Amino acid sequence: MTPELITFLTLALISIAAALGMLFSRNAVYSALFLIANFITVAIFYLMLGGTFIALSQIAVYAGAIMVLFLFVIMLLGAEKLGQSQTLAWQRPLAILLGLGLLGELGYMLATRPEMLTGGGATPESFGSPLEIGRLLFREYLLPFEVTSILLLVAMIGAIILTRREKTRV
Amino acid sequence: MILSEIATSGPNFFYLAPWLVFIPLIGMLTNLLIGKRLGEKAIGGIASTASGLTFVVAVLLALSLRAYPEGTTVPFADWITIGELQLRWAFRVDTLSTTMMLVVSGVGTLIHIYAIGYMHEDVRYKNDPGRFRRFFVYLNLFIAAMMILVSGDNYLMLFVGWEGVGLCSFLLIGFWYEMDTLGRPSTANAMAAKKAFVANRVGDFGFLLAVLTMFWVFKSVQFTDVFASAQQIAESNPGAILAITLFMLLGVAGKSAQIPLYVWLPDAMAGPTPVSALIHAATMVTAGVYLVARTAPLYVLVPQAQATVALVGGLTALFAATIAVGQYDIKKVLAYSTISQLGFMVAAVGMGAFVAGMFHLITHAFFKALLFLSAGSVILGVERGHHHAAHHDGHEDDHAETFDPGDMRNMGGMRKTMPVTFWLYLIGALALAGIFPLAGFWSKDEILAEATALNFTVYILLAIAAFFTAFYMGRQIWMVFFGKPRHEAAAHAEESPPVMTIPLMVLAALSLLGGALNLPGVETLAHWIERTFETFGVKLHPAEFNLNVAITSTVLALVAIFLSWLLYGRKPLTDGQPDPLKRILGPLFTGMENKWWIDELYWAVILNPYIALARFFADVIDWRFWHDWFHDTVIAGTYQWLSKTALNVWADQRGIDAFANGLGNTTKALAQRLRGLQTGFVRNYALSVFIGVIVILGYLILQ
Amino acid sequence: MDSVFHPLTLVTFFPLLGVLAILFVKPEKKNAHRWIALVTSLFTLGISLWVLAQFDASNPDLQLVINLPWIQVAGWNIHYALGLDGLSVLLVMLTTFLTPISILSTWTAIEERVKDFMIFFLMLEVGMTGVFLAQDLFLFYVFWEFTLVPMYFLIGIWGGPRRMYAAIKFFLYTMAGSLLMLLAILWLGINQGTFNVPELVAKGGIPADIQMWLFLAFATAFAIKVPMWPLHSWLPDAHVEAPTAGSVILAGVLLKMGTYGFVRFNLPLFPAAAIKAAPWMALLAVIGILYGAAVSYAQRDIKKLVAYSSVSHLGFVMLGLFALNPQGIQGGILQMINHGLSTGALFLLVGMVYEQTHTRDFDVYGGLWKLMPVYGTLTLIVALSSMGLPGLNGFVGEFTILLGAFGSDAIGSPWYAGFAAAGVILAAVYMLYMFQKMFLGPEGSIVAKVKEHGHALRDLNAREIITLVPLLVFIFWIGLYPKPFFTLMAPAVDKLVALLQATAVAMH
Amino acid sequence: MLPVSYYVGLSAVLFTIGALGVLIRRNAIIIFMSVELMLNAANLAFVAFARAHQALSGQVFVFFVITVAAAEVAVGLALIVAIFRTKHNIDVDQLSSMKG
Repeated sequence: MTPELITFLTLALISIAAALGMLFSRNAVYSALFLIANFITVAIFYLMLGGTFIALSQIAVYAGAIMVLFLFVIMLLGAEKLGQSQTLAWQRPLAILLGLGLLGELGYMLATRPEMLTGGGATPESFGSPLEIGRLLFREYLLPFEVTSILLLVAMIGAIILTRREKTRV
Repeated sequence: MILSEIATSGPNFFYLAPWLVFIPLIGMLTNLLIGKRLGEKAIGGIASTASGLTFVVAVLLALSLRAYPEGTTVPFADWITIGELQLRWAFRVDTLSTTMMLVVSGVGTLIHIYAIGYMHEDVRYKNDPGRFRRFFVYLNLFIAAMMILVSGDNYLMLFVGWEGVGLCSFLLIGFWYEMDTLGRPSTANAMAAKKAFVANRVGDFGFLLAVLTMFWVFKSVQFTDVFASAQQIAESNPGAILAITLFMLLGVAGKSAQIPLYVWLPDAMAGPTPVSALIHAATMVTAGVYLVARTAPLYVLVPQAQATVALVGGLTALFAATIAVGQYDIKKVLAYSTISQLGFMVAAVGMGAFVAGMFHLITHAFFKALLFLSAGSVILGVERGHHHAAHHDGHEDDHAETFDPGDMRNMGGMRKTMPVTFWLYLIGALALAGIFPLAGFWSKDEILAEATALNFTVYILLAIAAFFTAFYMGRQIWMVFFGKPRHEAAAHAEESPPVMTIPLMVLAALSLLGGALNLPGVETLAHWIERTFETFGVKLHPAEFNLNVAITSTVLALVAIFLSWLLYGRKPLTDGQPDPLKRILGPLFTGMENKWWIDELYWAVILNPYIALARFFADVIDWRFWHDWFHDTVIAGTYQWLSKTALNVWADQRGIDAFANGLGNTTKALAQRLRGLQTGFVRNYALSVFIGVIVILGYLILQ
Repeated sequence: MDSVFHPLTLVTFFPLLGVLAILFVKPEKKNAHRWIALVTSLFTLGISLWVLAQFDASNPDLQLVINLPWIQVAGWNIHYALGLDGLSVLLVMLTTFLTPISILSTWTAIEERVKDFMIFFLMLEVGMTGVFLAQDLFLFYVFWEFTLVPMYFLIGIWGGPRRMYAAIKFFLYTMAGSLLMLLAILWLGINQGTFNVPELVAKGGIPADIQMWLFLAFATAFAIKVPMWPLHSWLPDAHVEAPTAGSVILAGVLLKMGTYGFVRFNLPLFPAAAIKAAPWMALLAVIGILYGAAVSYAQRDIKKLVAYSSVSHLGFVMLGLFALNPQGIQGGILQMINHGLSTGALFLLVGMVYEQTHTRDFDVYGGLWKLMPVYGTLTLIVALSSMGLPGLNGFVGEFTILLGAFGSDAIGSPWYAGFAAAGVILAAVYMLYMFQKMFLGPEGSIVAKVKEHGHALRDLNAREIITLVPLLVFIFWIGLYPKPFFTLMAPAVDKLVALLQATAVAMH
Repeated sequence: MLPVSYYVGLSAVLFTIGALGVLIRRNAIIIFMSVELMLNAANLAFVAFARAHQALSGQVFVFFVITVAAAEVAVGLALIVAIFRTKHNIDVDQLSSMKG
């Protein structure tokens, strides 16, 4: 057992536990907190895989901004818990069955096609550094990058318009 | 082609020719634009000055012609230039045109001055003093148009003036457009104006055809070009010249009020009296005479045309004279007399006695203007008397209701109330009647003398007409000035102010002495005008004084006057008494009184049918048949039938619809079953997506 | 970029800039819309003057040509081709000149949906200018049909009580005629391999019998637009129902598109057919002149009278064009301008009094001259111009047309011109009738009726006089000194006549 | 480094959990969070493969996914807020007005 493997297994365990915690929490606030934990573990995985910049983005954007937004909305709506409802009770077992099916399929694929999963050797020091990513973003992916800025602008305007209260009504 | 370039020595004012038109136009624009702020005196002054200056220019041109008698053309600007059509604004100055300029601007100026006094009162009687300015604007415009007419160097420019004066005539006849001649609200004056314009337009139509023919025959409508090749064309294409001259006769008939288009002139008396004098007696109506004289080089080539023109003139002279006998309105008598005298002139220029015609044109301008203006003075005098009487008697309610100040039956004995006017009128009447030695005697006699030599039929017609002339003038004098007043208005009539009578005196002097212009043996005018005709190669018939003719016509005139004395002078008319002539002539007199029903005839034969035809075209053919029936019923209806019945019911509903409906119904049934899938629960949808993912993954694995 | 700033492109499409500006202004700001439209149209007028300055009058060929490939699919050889020559230069000027005047006339007359009105009006100007400039048959057809749309709405939205009927009739009538023309255009494009007009003219060589069919197809479209008797039935409806500015443009420019079509396409493209058809076209023209004049006289509605007078006047234009000699064609083209000025002014004048009285029935009018002296005088001048008084513009056109027709070899007989000249008498009859009914005589009942509503009839105000004065200037200018106008078109007309004469010689 | 399959396996597990969340939970916000989890799982696979193939493009893609996710969250949450305003509920089972 290498230290790397130990770290991986520990973090994987935490990560899965957090995901399951999110799935089963009754209170939406807890779900959100579990999800943050999951995101942080995933960020550490990124670091292990050489994605320094991505890891930082993950922490800042996902764990920071996005989840804070979730929490805000949950608090704002006061909708931590929902009442009882039996509308689609039959879907739960079916869903679990299907989930297991999916896992089975994926596991089968992992097991049967090792050729696509060969690990790479050592990587240069600069791999995944902000410098490299930046070079790629501003050269090869300049247009998509700019498009994302417009996308964000549009999303912002959309969000404002959707949540704006009609003055005349209230 | 310019006939002769402007010479280099001697007094030469030819370059002033364009100012003949510009001066009156400047006067007109001044009054039009700033006249609102000026008083009546200033307005009248400006207009009269403009007219007077025009006269001065005309005199200067005449002086220049003494040095250069062959005349000249003064080009001003290009007008219409297309291919062979080369028209320009250019002024023809020669003895013939200058004679007309002198008459028009000379008489015109006197009438301008007279009008200052006349219109001052007229606009007040008719309660619209603001209209004073309008009158002088029109009058100056008229002078300008008339100058274009007489000074143009081509037929089309002449036509511009020709229609221009027609327009002024229209405007001035309709000057009091909201009333009739008695001042009652009516469209009568407006109708008279329209009648004049339309009758003139008929003549213009003839003129236009003449010009069109001329262009394609001569390839030019310029006087000098046309006359230069006239001889040559007459040999190769005599029919064309006959056509041109006859078409032109129609124009002459319109403008100079000859049969068959004379009917507008009597109605034109609806205009204020100075207008009747200036336009409808002295100047505009003589344009036709000028036109024939101008076109002499063509007329002399076609004797048939000459004979026709002379005959039309002679018949008109006689016909109008008979009608004049039966009229009661002082101006109507003069109007028919004008038509008759125009007939004399047209007959004269028609048969080739161009100098005699022009001579009579000039003298007629003097004495007819005098007569009309004096008649205006009489009418205003009666009007004043009427006001006076109405105020005295205090019955103002019947004032201006049906009282006609121009009706001779309301007059009588005015020799005493209006002495100056009486004497002036008498001079005019004697001149018109052709009594020795007044102007009318010389000119009329010259025509008659020429007629005996050139066309005896016409001589007979004219001689009878001359007899009638003396008779109706005698009748008028006796009725108006002698006897006792038949209406209190005539009894209280007042003399006119000097601003009116002084121009009259000048005209009277001219009527007395005008004969001196062309005395037999001296023949100043003949030698003057001859030069122009010689330039164009027209040999004038040498005028001879014919003593027999002179004595015959004088005797006829005296007999006529004596007859009129017998009927009207010896035993003056009393109020309400029918005309004594009626007893003698019976139905003939009724015919004269009713103008031989020519107006009614025209209405029945031309106007009413045209109106009916126009209505028929408009209402039945164009609207009900073509617009409503053909378009809306046939085209639109067929389309609607096609779309609604044929296509909609048969093809569409029973064919295509049935198929389409079946298709729709099947789809609907199918949809009814499929809609169950759409539960509306988002998680259901997610589930189906998830199933899809698993199935696809499974497929990929098993592949 | 050169194509965008090409003078002809600019003069054609500049009004769209105004449309764009109007789109950005709220509908309530009526005055802003009016000003934008007016300023735009004045700018367009300025551009057209600039174009005029670049135009070389002595050159008989097309000038300022722009020719760019447009639709080049499957052997279709369609170009965006604009050009200017002596036949069209005056009509372009007339269009850009009448548009601002019409817009000015709507200042108080149009109060509803001003924004839409101005948009349609400026679009109409684009279409009209395009029609006169297009040198590609297909492009021409596009512009030709494009003018229908704004006019349809102008009549249909702002018109009188029967506006929908009139608008639909106008649309369908002209559309139906245009379809035949479209077929002929397609035939030409396919068989001659080009839609370019000068190229088609240069190529020639269409067999005589086919020429006649193509001539008729084009002539149908144009004759409806002119309108020639007996295809005039849409005109009174459209004129009576259209708002004043619409009538002005309709009479002033749209009708000229028909007569222009004859000069631009029928004569040079199918010269042999034109020579053969000339007597028949002249016959229809003369019937139109007399019939239009007679029917005018019998109208009780002022606008209808003016509308029918257009039938008569356009008859003169057609007569002149089919004289096929320089005098006739030049007179015809000048008469198009004259009719645009005189009849345009008449419609403006009728609209001005209608705004106050809300009736066009003759019988209630009378004696207006006393109350409205300026209005009366201006109407008189315009009416005189319309009836062809020498010294005013109408006469110059009518005289040259009659002169051309009288001696025309193609028409072959002076009788046509003789009868047409009688139309001059009839014109005086109906015009004076109108003038007398409205202005002379005692006061009509409308005067009292307007007074009952609390405001007396007023004379023209400064804006209305400004609207009319430019027209009057040209009425006098053309009447007294038409030389500059003839000079502009003479070389192009001479070239056309030379072509026709060559054809005539070849035919004999 | 560890074999990529480890990471991919973890990614698969996380993805399945996320998918189950979408299918099982009724709370719209939690569904939304589950979607984020699925995105995250996918990102993890991306980064792992990027490392395995020495291709930095994978990381760039993750960057874009994060950006899009941010936009999506902003709009999605706004939608939830808007729905809550009108329905006063964020139970997706109560929202079935689109039923056919």
